[in-house]
Amino acid sequence: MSPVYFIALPLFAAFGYRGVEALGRRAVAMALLMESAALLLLAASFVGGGRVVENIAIVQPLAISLVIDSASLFFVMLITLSMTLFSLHYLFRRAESAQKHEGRYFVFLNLLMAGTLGLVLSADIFNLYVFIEITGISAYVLTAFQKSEQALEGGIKYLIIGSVASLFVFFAIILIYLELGTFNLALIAKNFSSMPGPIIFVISLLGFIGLGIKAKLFPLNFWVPDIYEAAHPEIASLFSAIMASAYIFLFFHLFYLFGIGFREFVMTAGIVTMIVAELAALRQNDMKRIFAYSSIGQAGLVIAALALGNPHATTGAFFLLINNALAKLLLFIIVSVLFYRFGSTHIDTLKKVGSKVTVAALLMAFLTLLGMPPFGGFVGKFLVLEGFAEKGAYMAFGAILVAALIEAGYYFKMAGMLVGPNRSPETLPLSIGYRSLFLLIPGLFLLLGIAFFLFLPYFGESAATLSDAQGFVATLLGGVK
Amino acid sequence: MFENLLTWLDSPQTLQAIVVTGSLLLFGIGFYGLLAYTRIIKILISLSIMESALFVFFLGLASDPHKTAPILGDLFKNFEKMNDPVPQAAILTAIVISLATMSLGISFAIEYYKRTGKNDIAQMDALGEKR
Amino acid sequence: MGVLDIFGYILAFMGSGSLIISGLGIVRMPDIYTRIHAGTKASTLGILMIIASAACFEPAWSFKLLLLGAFILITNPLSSSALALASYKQGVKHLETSGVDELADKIKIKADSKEKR
Amino acid sequence: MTGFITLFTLLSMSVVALFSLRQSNLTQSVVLFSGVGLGSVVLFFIFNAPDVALTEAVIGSGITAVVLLIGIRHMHKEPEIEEVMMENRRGIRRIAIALLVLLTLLLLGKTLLGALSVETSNAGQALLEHAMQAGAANAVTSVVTYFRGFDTLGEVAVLFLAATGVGLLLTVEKGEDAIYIEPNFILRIGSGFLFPLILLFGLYIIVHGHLSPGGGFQGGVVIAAAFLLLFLTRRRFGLSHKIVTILESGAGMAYVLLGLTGLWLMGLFLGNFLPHPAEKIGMLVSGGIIPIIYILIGIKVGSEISYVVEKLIKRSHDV
Repeated sequence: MSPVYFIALPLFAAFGYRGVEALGRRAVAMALLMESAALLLLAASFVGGGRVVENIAIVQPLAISLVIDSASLFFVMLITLSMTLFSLHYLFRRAESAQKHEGRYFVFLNLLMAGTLGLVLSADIFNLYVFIEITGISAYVLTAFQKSEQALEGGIKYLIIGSVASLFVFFAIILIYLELGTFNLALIAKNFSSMPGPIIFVISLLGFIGLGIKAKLFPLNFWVPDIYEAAHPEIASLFSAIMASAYIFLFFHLFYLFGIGFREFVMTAGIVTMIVAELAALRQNDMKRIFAYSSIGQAGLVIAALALGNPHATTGAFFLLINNALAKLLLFIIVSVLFYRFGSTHIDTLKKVGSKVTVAALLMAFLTLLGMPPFGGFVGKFLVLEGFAEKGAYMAFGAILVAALIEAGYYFKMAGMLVGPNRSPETLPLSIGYRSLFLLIPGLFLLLGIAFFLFLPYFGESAATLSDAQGFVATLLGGVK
Repeated sequence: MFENLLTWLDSPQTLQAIVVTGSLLLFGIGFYGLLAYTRIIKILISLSIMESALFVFFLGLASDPHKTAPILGDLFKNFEKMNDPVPQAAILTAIVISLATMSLGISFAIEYYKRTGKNDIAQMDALGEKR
Repeated sequence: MGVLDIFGYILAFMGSGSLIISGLGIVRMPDIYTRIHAGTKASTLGILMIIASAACFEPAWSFKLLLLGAFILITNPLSSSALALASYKQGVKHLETSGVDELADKIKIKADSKEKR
Repeated sequence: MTGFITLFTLLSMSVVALFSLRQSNLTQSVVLFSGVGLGSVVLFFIFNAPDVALTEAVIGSGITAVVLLIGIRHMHKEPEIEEVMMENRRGIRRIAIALLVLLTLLLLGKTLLGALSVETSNAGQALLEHAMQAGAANAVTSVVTYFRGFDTLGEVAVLFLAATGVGLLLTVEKGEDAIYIEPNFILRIGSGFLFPLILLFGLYIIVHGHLSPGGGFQGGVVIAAAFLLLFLTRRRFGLSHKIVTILESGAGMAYVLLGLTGLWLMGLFLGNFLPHPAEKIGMLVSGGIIPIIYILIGIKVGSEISYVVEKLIKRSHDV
């Protein structure tokens, strides 16, 4: 089975959305569920298969090609798994919370998935630009989907910032083509360093700004909390789980491939992102903004770990990626359920949460994000700290611990509200589906935490393939000179 | 005197300098517009000006005036003396994408105006931290 | 240099001449309505002449050029009349020196007749 | 001669762009902005890129200016005095921004001028040879639809997203909230005659996309311009949403299926499985799936942009 289906299937479904919409809301949710589950199985069929290159239309080296290696496969599975869990939530969501435009909602969800999968799979730099636009435009519209004043303002701001970011990326792509005359990633990687010095600096700077805005790096992520607040909580769950990871992969895929130098700068940017975001999260009293800042903080930690270049830290970063994506997905889904039930995402609504399952799910999510032992978060943080210790970056080591303390601050504040004395629990009728979903996702954390030795070899291999550029270039160019 | 000015202007070195300085100037004007003006339509126009500047920059440097357009006609049978079609295909795609972003931006602005009567970024205050 | 070619050069020369005149007219005329006169009439004539000269140089293309000429003969005056009416409705005043405004009375008459009905 | 024309056009484009930004009346600033677009059309023509010149003329400065003007007509609020004052009062801040931008430009220009290699590295040569045997007469079209067909599929998805987004955003609860259009009798009669001509011109561009400059995108937008003429002159004219949806979804799904048949038959997604002999390159039926792809794109873009223009003008209600 060829990896083209990852993009062809969602596109085909999106183009035919009127047919699916005519069958009603549950059919739309069911179609999304079957589609993402099918892609998850397709991804599973590639596990352990080494690097698969799929040329499109013509043969290398002129062709655009999709590449599945264990690094991109990890992200493909992360994206399709999060999409499957999201469509479960979308299926269980009660009818009265349905918006009017179900069919169009189906289109934007499909193309968000197709865009992020394209970002992870494509090995052609202009093709990446097109996929950045697809992901971008579906994200702008999803942010403004509710058409309220907040949502529209968020949509407009996101469109402008996203357009500026893709403009800088386009400028970098132009300079690359003018210098090397090709869009093929492997050819660019092979003679990237043969370009004159100042041009390399300009390309890396433009690329860093463009992708830095999208990957929410410290100086350029001022826009993120507003967008998360503007969007509906369930959309924010997709943004933090799917889009954040895809752009982090893209940033580091190109970072290692082109052998870009300023590694220390990216690491410090990641650490500073983490500290600033965690501090800002303390001050918030709207759940969406708290989780937005904490997702920026986690992204900062993962970026710092990946930029370190130590195998332990990178494997730990992969653990953290899957763990944080699922945790954020669960948190934002719970916030959207509370939003439907109580109509507000203020922190005090936590006091009204009645159902034990939701409380348990929230507590487990807090614990895994903090990195407590039985959960996957602990394994991830432990490996990352081990990596930093090996590299002797004690400053960063301390910063991670401080960030964990700050994180503990606001998570315990919220946990206090959940189980604290002055609560007035109201009924939160949850369908069986939701109860099973709110147990399934924490179960995955537990699985990651307890059976980590099962995943260690795969994540270790993914971490190795992410940073090995020569292997990528060799397989892609095959016999070509 | 006028004769050698024209030939000097046509030499590849000066042509490249003209294209780079001219398109960067246009890019700068768009960038200035983006930062200085806060009305949504002005910002969309500045974004589009920056994009046209990039297209002119890319095509100006990627095309060779002595070669012809990459279209086979009855007069042109071989491809040696033809320009590179790949940048043209890329810019064609980018122009259509800029149309998509522009029409989406405009409908955002219309809907926002119909709902709040504002069309200026500086007046937007629905988001952000509230005590 | 066949007769057709000479004829073509003359037509091309006259066509570009009238285009220059229309450009000059747009610059010289005081207000919008007189400028539209200059912009439309002279440029339509100029373009038609250039098309005719192209037909002289390449007789094979003459049918397509005929279609092109008909198309321009319709669109150019049409667009300038739409332009003039839109600017009139938006209240762009014309200078005294450039003629009498008959449209105002006609609109008044139409408005009165509407009240009567 | 090209050097002189390029210099002159670029300078005039910059001046027009600056004036377009400094206008406080939005309509004038949009009209000047489409002037900048026309300037880049001249430049693309000089750089021997007729396809890009046609696209920029039709899409870059044509339909984009129309979309902007319709948008401004919806927001007919003339800028209040204090708004214009506020915008002008920020003079000092604006000069600071201008200086900052000028500084970055000088830096960027100096590095680029110094380092950019003069001779244009021509990697498209390999693709041109490929086009010679396998593609169509218009090498740019064979690159857009066949060699880099995946980009175009993505681009069609981007346009589809924008059209669905506009449809979602510009829906009113019931009825419609159209902009006021001056009834113009002469235009009404003229457009009756012109509509079939422009429609024919659009179809011509689509069908001959692989022979002469043009193609699905440019032809589709010309068709949308023809429908725009009808929207402007006939208040009650409306597209039937059923037909638009069938055309749009049908063409999109057919495009993906065409790609998948390439995968199933040849093992290459979007591969050219139809016969495309080299000797028939100049003929109408040549280039295998290239003309078929551009016709599908033409149908899709034509129906989509007409729908977008109708929604922008009318903000009518549809689910």
